[in-house]
Amino acid sequence: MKEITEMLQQVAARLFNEGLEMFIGYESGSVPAKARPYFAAVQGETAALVFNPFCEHNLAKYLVRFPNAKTAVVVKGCDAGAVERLVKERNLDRTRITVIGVPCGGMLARERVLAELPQDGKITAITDRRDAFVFQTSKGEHVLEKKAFLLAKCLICTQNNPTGVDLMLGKEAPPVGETGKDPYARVKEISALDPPARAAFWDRLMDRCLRCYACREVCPACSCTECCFEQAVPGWQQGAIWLSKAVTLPDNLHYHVIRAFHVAGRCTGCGECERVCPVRIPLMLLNRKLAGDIDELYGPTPPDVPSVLCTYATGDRDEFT
Amino acid sequence: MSVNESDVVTTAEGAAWEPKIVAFLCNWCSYAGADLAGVSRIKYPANVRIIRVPCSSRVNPQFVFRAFERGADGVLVAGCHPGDCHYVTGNYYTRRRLTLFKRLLEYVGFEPERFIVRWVSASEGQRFAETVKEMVDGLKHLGPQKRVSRV
Amino acid sequence: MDSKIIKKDKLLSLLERFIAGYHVLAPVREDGMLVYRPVGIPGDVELNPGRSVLPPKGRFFPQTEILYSYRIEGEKLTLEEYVEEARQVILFGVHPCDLRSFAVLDAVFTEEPRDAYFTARRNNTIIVGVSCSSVLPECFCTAFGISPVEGNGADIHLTDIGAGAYLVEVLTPRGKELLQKFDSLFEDNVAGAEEAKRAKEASLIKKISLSVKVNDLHEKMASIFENPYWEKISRRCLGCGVCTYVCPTCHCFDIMDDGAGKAGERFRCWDSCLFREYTLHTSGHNPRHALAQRLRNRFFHKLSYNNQRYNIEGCVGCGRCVALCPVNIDIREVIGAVRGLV
Amino acid sequence: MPRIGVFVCWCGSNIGGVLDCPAIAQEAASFPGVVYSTEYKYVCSDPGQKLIVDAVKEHRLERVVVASCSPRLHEETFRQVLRRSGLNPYFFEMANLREHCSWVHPDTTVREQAQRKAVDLVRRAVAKAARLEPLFPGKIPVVRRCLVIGGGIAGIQTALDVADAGLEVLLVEREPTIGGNMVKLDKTFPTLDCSACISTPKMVAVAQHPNIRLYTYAQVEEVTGYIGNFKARIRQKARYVDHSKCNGCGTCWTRCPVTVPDDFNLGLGERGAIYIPFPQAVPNKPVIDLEHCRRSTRGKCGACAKLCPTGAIDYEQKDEFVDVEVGAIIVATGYGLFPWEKVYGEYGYGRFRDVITGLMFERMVNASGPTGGKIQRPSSGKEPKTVVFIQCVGSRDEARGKEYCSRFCCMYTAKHAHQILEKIPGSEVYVFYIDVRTFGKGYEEFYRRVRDEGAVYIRGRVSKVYQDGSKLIVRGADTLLGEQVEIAADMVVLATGAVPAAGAADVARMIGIPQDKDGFFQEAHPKLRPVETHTGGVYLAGTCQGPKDIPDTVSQASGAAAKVCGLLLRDELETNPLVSKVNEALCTGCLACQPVCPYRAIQPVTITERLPGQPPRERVVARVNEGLCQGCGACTVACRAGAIDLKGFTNKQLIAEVDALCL
Amino acid sequence: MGASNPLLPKIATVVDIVRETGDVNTFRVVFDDPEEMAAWNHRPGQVAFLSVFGVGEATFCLSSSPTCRDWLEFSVRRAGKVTTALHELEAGAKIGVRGPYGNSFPYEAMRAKHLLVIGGGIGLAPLRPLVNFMLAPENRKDYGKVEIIYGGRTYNDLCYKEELFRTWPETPDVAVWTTIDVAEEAWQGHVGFVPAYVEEVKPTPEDKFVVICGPPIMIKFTVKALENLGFRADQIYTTLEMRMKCGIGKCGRCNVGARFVCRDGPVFNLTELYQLPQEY
Repeated sequence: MKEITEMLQQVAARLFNEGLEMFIGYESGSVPAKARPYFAAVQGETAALVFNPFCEHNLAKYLVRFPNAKTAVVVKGCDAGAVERLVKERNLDRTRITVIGVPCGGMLARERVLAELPQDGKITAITDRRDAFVFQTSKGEHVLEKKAFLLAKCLICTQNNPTGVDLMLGKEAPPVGETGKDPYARVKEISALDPPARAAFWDRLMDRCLRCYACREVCPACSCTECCFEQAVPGWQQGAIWLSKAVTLPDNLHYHVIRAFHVAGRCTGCGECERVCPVRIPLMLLNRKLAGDIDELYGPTPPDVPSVLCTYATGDRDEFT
Repeated sequence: MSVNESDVVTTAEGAAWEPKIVAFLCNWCSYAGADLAGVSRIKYPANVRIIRVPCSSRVNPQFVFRAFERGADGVLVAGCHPGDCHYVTGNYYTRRRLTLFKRLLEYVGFEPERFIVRWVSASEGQRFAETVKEMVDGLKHLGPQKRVSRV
Repeated sequence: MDSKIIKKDKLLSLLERFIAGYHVLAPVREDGMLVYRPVGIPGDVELNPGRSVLPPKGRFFPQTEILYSYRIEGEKLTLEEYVEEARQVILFGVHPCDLRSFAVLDAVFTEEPRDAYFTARRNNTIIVGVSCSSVLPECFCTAFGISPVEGNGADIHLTDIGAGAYLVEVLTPRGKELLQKFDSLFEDNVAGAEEAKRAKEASLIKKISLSVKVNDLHEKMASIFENPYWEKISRRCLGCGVCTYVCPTCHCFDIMDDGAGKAGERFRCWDSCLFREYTLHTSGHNPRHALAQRLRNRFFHKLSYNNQRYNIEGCVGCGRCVALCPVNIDIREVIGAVRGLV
Repeated sequence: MPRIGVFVCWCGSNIGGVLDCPAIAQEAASFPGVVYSTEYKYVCSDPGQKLIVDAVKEHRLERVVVASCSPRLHEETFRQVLRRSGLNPYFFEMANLREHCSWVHPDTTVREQAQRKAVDLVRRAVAKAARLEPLFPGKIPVVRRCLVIGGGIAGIQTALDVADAGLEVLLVEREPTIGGNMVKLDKTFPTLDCSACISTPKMVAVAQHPNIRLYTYAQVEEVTGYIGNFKARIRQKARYVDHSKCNGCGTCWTRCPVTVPDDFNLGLGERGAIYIPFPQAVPNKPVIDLEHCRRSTRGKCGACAKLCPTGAIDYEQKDEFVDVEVGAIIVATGYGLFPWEKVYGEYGYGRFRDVITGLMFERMVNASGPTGGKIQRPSSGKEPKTVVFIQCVGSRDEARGKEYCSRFCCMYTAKHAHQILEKIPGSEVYVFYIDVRTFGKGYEEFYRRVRDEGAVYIRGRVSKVYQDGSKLIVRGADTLLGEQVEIAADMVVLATGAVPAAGAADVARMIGIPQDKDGFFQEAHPKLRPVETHTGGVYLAGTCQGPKDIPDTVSQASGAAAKVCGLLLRDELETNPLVSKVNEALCTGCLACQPVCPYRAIQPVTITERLPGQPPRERVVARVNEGLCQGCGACTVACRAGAIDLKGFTNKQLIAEVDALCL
Repeated sequence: MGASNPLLPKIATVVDIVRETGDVNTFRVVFDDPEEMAAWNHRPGQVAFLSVFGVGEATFCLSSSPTCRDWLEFSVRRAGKVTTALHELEAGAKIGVRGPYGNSFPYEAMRAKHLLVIGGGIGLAPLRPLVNFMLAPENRKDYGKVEIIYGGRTYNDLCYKEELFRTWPETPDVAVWTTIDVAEEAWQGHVGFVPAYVEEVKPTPEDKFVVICGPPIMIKFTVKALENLGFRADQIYTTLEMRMKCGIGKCGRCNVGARFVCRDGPVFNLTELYQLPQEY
């Protein structure tokens, strides 16, 4: 990991020499085993850049905040699609962005890692040993098997090396995901329940939703200037109010079902929505359901079409006859 | 399908509960089909309330959810048969959107009978009437939709 | 006031009796998270809970609450208030930081003119505090002079003093009245309990991140308002409402109408100062249009304005926002940065 | 809330006999915004309309709701009433109490439910009315030129009518000559006048008309724009003969060394590689069929070029494109014949040379046709004595053909029978039919005459035709007598049904007009708007809309011409105000709306946006061309941000309708 | 809760609607309960909430004088959801009213002093109660001269025309200067922006308070003009507009720094404003 971190710092320094205005990467967090988005605006700020298995954030959406600056961004395999999506939908001017790819050996579940490491041990180095991460701490060396410590989304990952990048750092990472894992296994389990049981499953989760909108704010597919759920200035959109601000089960379900529908075919599967949810609603179960259905019904969408819902085939499956 | 005595849900006042269906019908085919049912004096249950839209592709899934939130027991969307859209391609988009949406609704726990999409042409008054009958029967079996009703 | 001891099994009996006679809200575990829920079975309750994902403030200030309904009949317009249910509520298992947060909320809601809804719920709730048994990495209550074992603000306070025993401190007449009914469950011999509590306090405080100090914060906040620091820290901020919704002292709300035509309801619901439309005027003018302004306002509210206005700190050091911020915006770092004048 | 007036109509006893209209009106009076509510026997009648006009004045009504019949019937009527009342006509909403309530719930057992439903329907209409906004049609200038696609009799007639009205016409025909199917016919039923004699003068008139520009051997490739302002691209296929030089002397086509089966004569005759389709072709100048031209197949010949006195032959000619602007389009692409060879095994799948189609018979019996008018068996050239006609080949056959009746086959078969009996003394004619349909003027009389002349009509289907020596054995059933019939025939003529002309689907897609389930173009209303399409400015003439005989075709062609004249003789057009509109502040420019628009009405534009605290920024947003938009609203759902809304069916209105119905 | 619930509006009836300009109406409102009407007391500069049930609640400054005991007046510009709904009401409609909230112009400190009123467009609405309070016969002797400088975009955008052109000018010791931004055919008066007009009129700062309200840009340049004329910041008062939901210092959103506009405002003098963050 040290190697990639150093490369990142060097690349950033070089890009600033070439006129870069903003470098979006990661720095170490304020608590152990945590990283966070980092924004270097000048040459002197590049030394804080890191890359380690806690860099789970998808940084792509931050690009939208710098519409006029020459910006570089660090992407993992699962983030690259987000840049592509944002470019495709004209949120970004690709020509002013340098996309820097990093090979990803999978991201670790922080809670599990902390439980494994000695409480007061300070992490000094992390090395990726293909099927395990080796942690050097002030209390010694610890080997964390990936199978046991990776985030669930990494265990079904098939794209841990980013594509479409301008610059790829380091060597291509070996596959992380376990082969033969069905990404839709949980979706299928839920689908197999009878309707009342499905309703109960979702009601319990949706009842928890705070409508803090973290899932939306972090989502690279939720790129509307103003979300339809809170068009605040009256008169805009002729005053249609889609959703009550009241936090009730019907409204929460409405919000999540429609959000999932709005990102249908556009979700890049980065899983950020699920990560940021403070009340642990497994939101990817909604996105994955749609992804599965789209795959089953319509297959891949041609690259020149904005999304699966912006096209059709006369022979599409008809479940309404 | 018939409703057994024991299945009849009653309201607090003791009257037999009747499901409420909101129907979005496209102006050119399905609304005309419902008109034809009228012209042909084809009887069907009085549970359906129709909203006219120019094309089934105007039906935002959020309208469907809205209806459930406001206490509808079932929602029907009807449009021209694929290929016959007055606006050439509108119902092809409807088909994609609402196929995914219906599957999603069912996935989050709605019974399939709650949300129905049908193709009803201007000449299919009978089919419209039958669709309503079927829906009413289905909904009577399910009982009132209380889950997302804010009423 | 007075102290007693209760054994763990008896504590469960006590809870059982609470449940029989009151509406009991208590921390339970749900999908690995701690949440306050109405409970029906004592065994569901976490007796040494740790940090709940949402603070218990929702008992007094629910996320969504109907204020009143309206009805128009002919020329007549009538309003009907929503009235809190008569049955008393026991809010069980509140940690000292959250107990302090009630005082912070009280300052806002019971300042004249009092908020009728908050006050009614507050008056109708008996609070059972519980000392912390563990410290999480984000905890820093001591910075605000809170002890993890003191029950200020509770009617009754429990401290696990080991060996299956809890020290019960009865702190208010209301607490006393409540426990009187269940006298048989307690033991009066409290010898050694106070010492055990102090020892616990000492060991907990040792673990709390003591680097956070706020003594010179107020003066320094004033001088740092116009500092590029706020723009820098806001770069990673998502502008979501996590920190405000999990904050035990955040009290902002919106008031909206629901219903069309002749009848409907007016309700209020939590709002967040980080949301763009929070201060957005109809004209499109937004006094805090930039995320940096909004984030700065939040930190100023917590660390300066609240104290200026109500003479009580707006932060209780519960660490929820630190733990749950998706991009690790850490109020302790902000305090540190301000004190070091960035 | 605007002041709303509600008018509940009894429609005599149609509504009033089932629903309690006064009670509905009374309940409606309590709906939000309603300041006046009444009922009346017939609101659509003159006094009923006056009731509205007066109430608008007296009660200062700002919105009007009529609860009566289907808006498909009377919406426009009442909009005009509002206009007369001084209100914006779009301040009107209807509740459909007749078709959707009283007529379908007439039973006394459901009276109460029906009444409740009626009240709900009125509440919905009131809720929408309260949110209606004034709409104003836009004005667009009109290009006074008409494009006619297809040069058959429909296209010819319509072009002549429009041109005679003083408007410019572009007539595009894909074959080398205009005339279509009609000029291939010999005589027309029931009057037996010579088809060519009545159609060729019209063809000549087209060619000579100062207002008509004729493009033969050409195709419309692309149509954009909207009513009054279409842009079309015409591909002029290379003829390899420069028609500006050619004087039509005929030397070339009589001396071409190549012979090719002649498609004008349906393969019954031959032509050269340079040819005119038939002697009276318009234009009367040849084209070269390069596929068969010896110069191109063998690399040497050039006979025509050597012979041509004017040097008109140009082997290097390329397809050319002409871009035109027109205000209206008349589609007259005609019909083709049902491809019976593919499905009808019992008639031999086309293997028997003596099984021919009605149109082949027309060419055969035509004096200028390949046989010079002699009826002969294609297999032997001998005169047939026994001829069997089989009706409804492809028509009225749901299983293998088309469900519909092709309308003209009964009559042309009767005419063919007559021609056989007339031209071949002693001949026998048998006609297998399902029903004989003779609805036109003089048709029944003609049919009787043919039967009187000796044609034997057998009601029943033919189950098999097979070759037995030189004879074709036709085996069928006589369902009237209930017995098997077997006829040894010399020739079998099939009355093949009509289907849309090849390429109709491409035309539909190109112009953006729907086809019905059989592929014929869909008219805007089967009864009241039979020559219009749902796309403004596009009209239909002739068999492209559905099978019809010549008089009907010509009538429709003149009808379409009248519509076009009505349109193009105006200076400006009013646009439909029920169109989509983009709120640019909300639009993110993702353009998810663009591909879903069937009318290509949405285009990206770059705007400069100024937001507080940020420098002005250029960005792309979607914009709707109101002239192109037809108001389907598909884009409004594609737009996640809700930045596009459809006027007259806004999100706000629809949400209010849902809410009102669920109350 | 009943009477002790400050969030519960009192039912009132719109008794009259005066069309001031194309998008401003003045609503005259009377509580249905005469006791409520009698108990109502507000000070010049205070605000109240009006409710259109089913639509929502919004804050408006009272534009009637505290000395008027028979009704309340609110001048409302049609802009958002609630204001649009208010504009669609007709006389007789039922609405909800709660308040009054906030501080007021320092009318006590203003005793024996002169007053300069500077308004632009609907900005005159919060100043009008102060003017009419001072001009009320029972108070007139307590106050000095009243000078009013008022401008609008066009003649049609001027509010309270009856008072502006008749009542006030005809009152002794009151001077009114009116201006419009762009020349109009029928307009005989001054043409130009308010700040420039202030410079022309040259009011003197001695023994005087200034109250000013209007579009932010007008306030900004008028204050510059006043400072050039020798006015001190603590002489100049204005009233802030912020989004509010509760009016009683609970809902949080109207804070400017540690101050809540609903409780500590809406009236501030410039000295105070200069100490607050520029977040209003």
